[in-house]
Amino acid sequence: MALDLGSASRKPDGMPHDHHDHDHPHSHLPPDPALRVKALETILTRKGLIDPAALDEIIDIYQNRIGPKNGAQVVARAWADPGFMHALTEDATAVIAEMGFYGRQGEHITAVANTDDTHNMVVCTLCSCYPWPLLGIPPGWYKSDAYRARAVREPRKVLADFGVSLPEDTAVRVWDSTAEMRYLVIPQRPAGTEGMSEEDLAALVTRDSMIGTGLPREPGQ
Amino acid sequence: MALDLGSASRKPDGMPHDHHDHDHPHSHLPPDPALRVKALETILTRKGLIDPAALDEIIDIYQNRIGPKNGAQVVARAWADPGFMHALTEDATAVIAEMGFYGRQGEHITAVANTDDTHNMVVCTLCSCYPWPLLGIPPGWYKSDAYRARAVREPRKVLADFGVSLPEDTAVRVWDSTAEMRYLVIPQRPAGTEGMSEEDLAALVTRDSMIGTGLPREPGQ
Amino acid sequence: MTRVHDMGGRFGDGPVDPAPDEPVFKEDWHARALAVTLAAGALGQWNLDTSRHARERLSPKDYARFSYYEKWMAGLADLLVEKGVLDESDLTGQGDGSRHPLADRALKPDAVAAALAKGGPADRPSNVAPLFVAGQAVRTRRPSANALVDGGHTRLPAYAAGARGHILRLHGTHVLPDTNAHGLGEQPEPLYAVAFPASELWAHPEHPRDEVILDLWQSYLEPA
Amino acid sequence: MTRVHDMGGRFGDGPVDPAPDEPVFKEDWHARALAVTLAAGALGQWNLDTSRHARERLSPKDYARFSYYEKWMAGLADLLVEKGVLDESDLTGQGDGSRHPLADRALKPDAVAAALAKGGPADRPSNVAPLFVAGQAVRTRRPSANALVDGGHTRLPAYAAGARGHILRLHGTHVLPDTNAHGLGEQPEPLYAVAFPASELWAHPEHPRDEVILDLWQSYLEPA
Repeated sequence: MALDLGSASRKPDGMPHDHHDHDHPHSHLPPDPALRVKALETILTRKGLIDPAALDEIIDIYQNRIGPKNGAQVVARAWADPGFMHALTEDATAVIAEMGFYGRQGEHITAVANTDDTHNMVVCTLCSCYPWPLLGIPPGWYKSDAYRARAVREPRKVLADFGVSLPEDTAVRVWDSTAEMRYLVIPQRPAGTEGMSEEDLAALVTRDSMIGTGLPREPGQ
Repeated sequence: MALDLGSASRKPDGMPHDHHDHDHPHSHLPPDPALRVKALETILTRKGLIDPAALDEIIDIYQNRIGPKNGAQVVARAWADPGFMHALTEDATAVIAEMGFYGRQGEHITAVANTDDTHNMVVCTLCSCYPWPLLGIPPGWYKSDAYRARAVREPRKVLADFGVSLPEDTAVRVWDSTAEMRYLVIPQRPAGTEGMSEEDLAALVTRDSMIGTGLPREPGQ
Repeated sequence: MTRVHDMGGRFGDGPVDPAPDEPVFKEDWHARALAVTLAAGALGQWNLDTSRHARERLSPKDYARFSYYEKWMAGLADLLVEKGVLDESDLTGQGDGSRHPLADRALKPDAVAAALAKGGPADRPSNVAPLFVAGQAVRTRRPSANALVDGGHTRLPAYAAGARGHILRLHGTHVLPDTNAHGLGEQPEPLYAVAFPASELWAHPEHPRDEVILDLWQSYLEPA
Repeated sequence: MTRVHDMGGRFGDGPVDPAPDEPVFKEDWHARALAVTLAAGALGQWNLDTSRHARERLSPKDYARFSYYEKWMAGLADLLVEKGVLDESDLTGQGDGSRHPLADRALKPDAVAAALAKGGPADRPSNVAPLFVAGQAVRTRRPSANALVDGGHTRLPAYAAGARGHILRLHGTHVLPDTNAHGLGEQPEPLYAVAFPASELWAHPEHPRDEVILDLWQSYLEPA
């Protein structure tokens, strides 16, 4: 049986009361989402707790500097170099860090390679965990209730929403990101890409193909 | 293992598609609840499918004729007559029907009597099933998310919301009405009611005491 | 859980408001909503299990934001269209208002009291023999789900899926909601009251002797 | 389920919209919401598990109606008050605007890139020895719940509670969210990838060889 600290009578740090909507502190903020953010930013800025220029910097990083191009470089190298592919599936965190991709929401990475036998797909049913240093900020659909609810139960029907259909004898492995391990799907290398450079290969690697809801582009597509 | 009719590929009668909010037919009705009801009533009336006078009659019955006074008569008789109490706990449906209480949402009744040892409490976590012929239309709180969610897990905390506290050595039995059986709680007869008439006893029986979220009134209270 | 209506045991809902002086119908439209639903049900185009499922399969966002009778109204509108009684143009006010073929079945005022008093009992003769006796240990199936229809109606709450309890009593043989909600027949089978220790259902039960009793169909259960 | 965020396997949510041309931040306020949250987190008054729990314990109605970044904003406002960084008068605009004692810790623009690149690894040395080896059959605890704090944070989804799977690999020893979210320490313990056949989780699996893999802490598991 599980340890019980007598939680019914104590209130550990950070333990919530369960309140009605209107009892939560957030209900004091303006209801309009944009005004709500603005209000919070203003309050925190006035007190010196946040610096608007730091916010600009955070946004610039995730808007312009960190995104699926990072992950695509990893996949392209794995396609081009069997030794790298092997090292990647053994200890992705280390080899990806060597490529310079590491940081918040990407401290622990596992790479899972698709085969004819098995297709991999990544979700976070409990929130929206995602490998930020490799893929950037998760797209809206990844954070949607529909994806979180359905991906684990009916991955093929979800793939159909993306226009993807798998061969009948391909099994699906859905990775639910319940801890701090982040998953990168290595899609299968498209046919007709023999001899292509890593850079050209990387251009075929779509964001969705690294989540498992898409397939890479065909060359010339 | 359970029988499988191959549901993935067939669509039995009445099986839903799961749609976005806006794809449900109801989204064509006015958003305001009162206007929504009015619209539906008007459409159905114009086509002769419902008769507004029949609606008035339904409302009159549940507003004025069927309510907790019915259940209170049953409880009072059980308090006054040990033979009736015995018969009631053996086959409530039959003896309650003999008193004239039967009908929609009360076709199958089980009476559960509180003792010093055990307090009974009724909920329907999946919708809001309730013994209509005995207690009328369920109160708002019975239909609330908070009651449905919490009554099974923390009945004492819910009782505290009603100002009720139980002796420490009294166990709680929560009856979740998951089928067509409806439950009537027979509260303990209050002290100091010896020799009172059934009618006077019935006046002590509150609606909530027959759901298990309240206790009967004390005489003179 | 199968759907968002299956909320037993959920955290976060805040206090219950006993509102002791609340009238039977807090708003006039509550009364009309109840009456319209009952009168439309009397047309005989669906059963109680179907109408419960119609409310359950509102989108999670709608289910969460709608009040009780709003769920009833939305479920009713969806059912009326799904069963072909109305079409969507009727709901937008563009339908024709001529007499409906089902109008002969409309509930008349003088038939209301008798219809409500008659009710709709759910016990039926069945050739399914009871497998369990009072006192016997059973385990519920896991996950809680309709075994026949993916996402279909079922009455095993998720909080009790895979839980061990014991048979308290046999209620007789009752219509199976899992089939009846979907036009797959009444398929009556034994229905039991099953008692579960609170400690089997919750990580932090309030009292060592607390129990939760559920009414469960035989096909939801296996010997434990 | 413990809370409404635990939606894996739920029915009724409709199609996924792949929206292929959506920008990184669909609205300007999405970008600001993300940045405010990260910058406020840098004050060091809570950890990631605490902030996840702050979003999870929004009321079910709020959780259902709020968009993603609205949940972030609401969770952040609640945390700021709960941790005493702000008080409610600040949120209503009646607070004083003088420099805050924590202002020295404010994230500076030139420290942003390094802070994001540094991240916050969750692996820690632990004196809890691994009990399971790859290939071993395990069963998850049921119900899914925080064993220490009633209604507390946990990372075992309800859909996998009480399910039988097998150990795929050991990830090392990681901070336990169930304690870390509540100021009860990091209590690192072995974390495993555990594979479950889809048929163990769903009544109607799509394919006989489908699997769902979850990362689960040792205390969530027992030998099966």
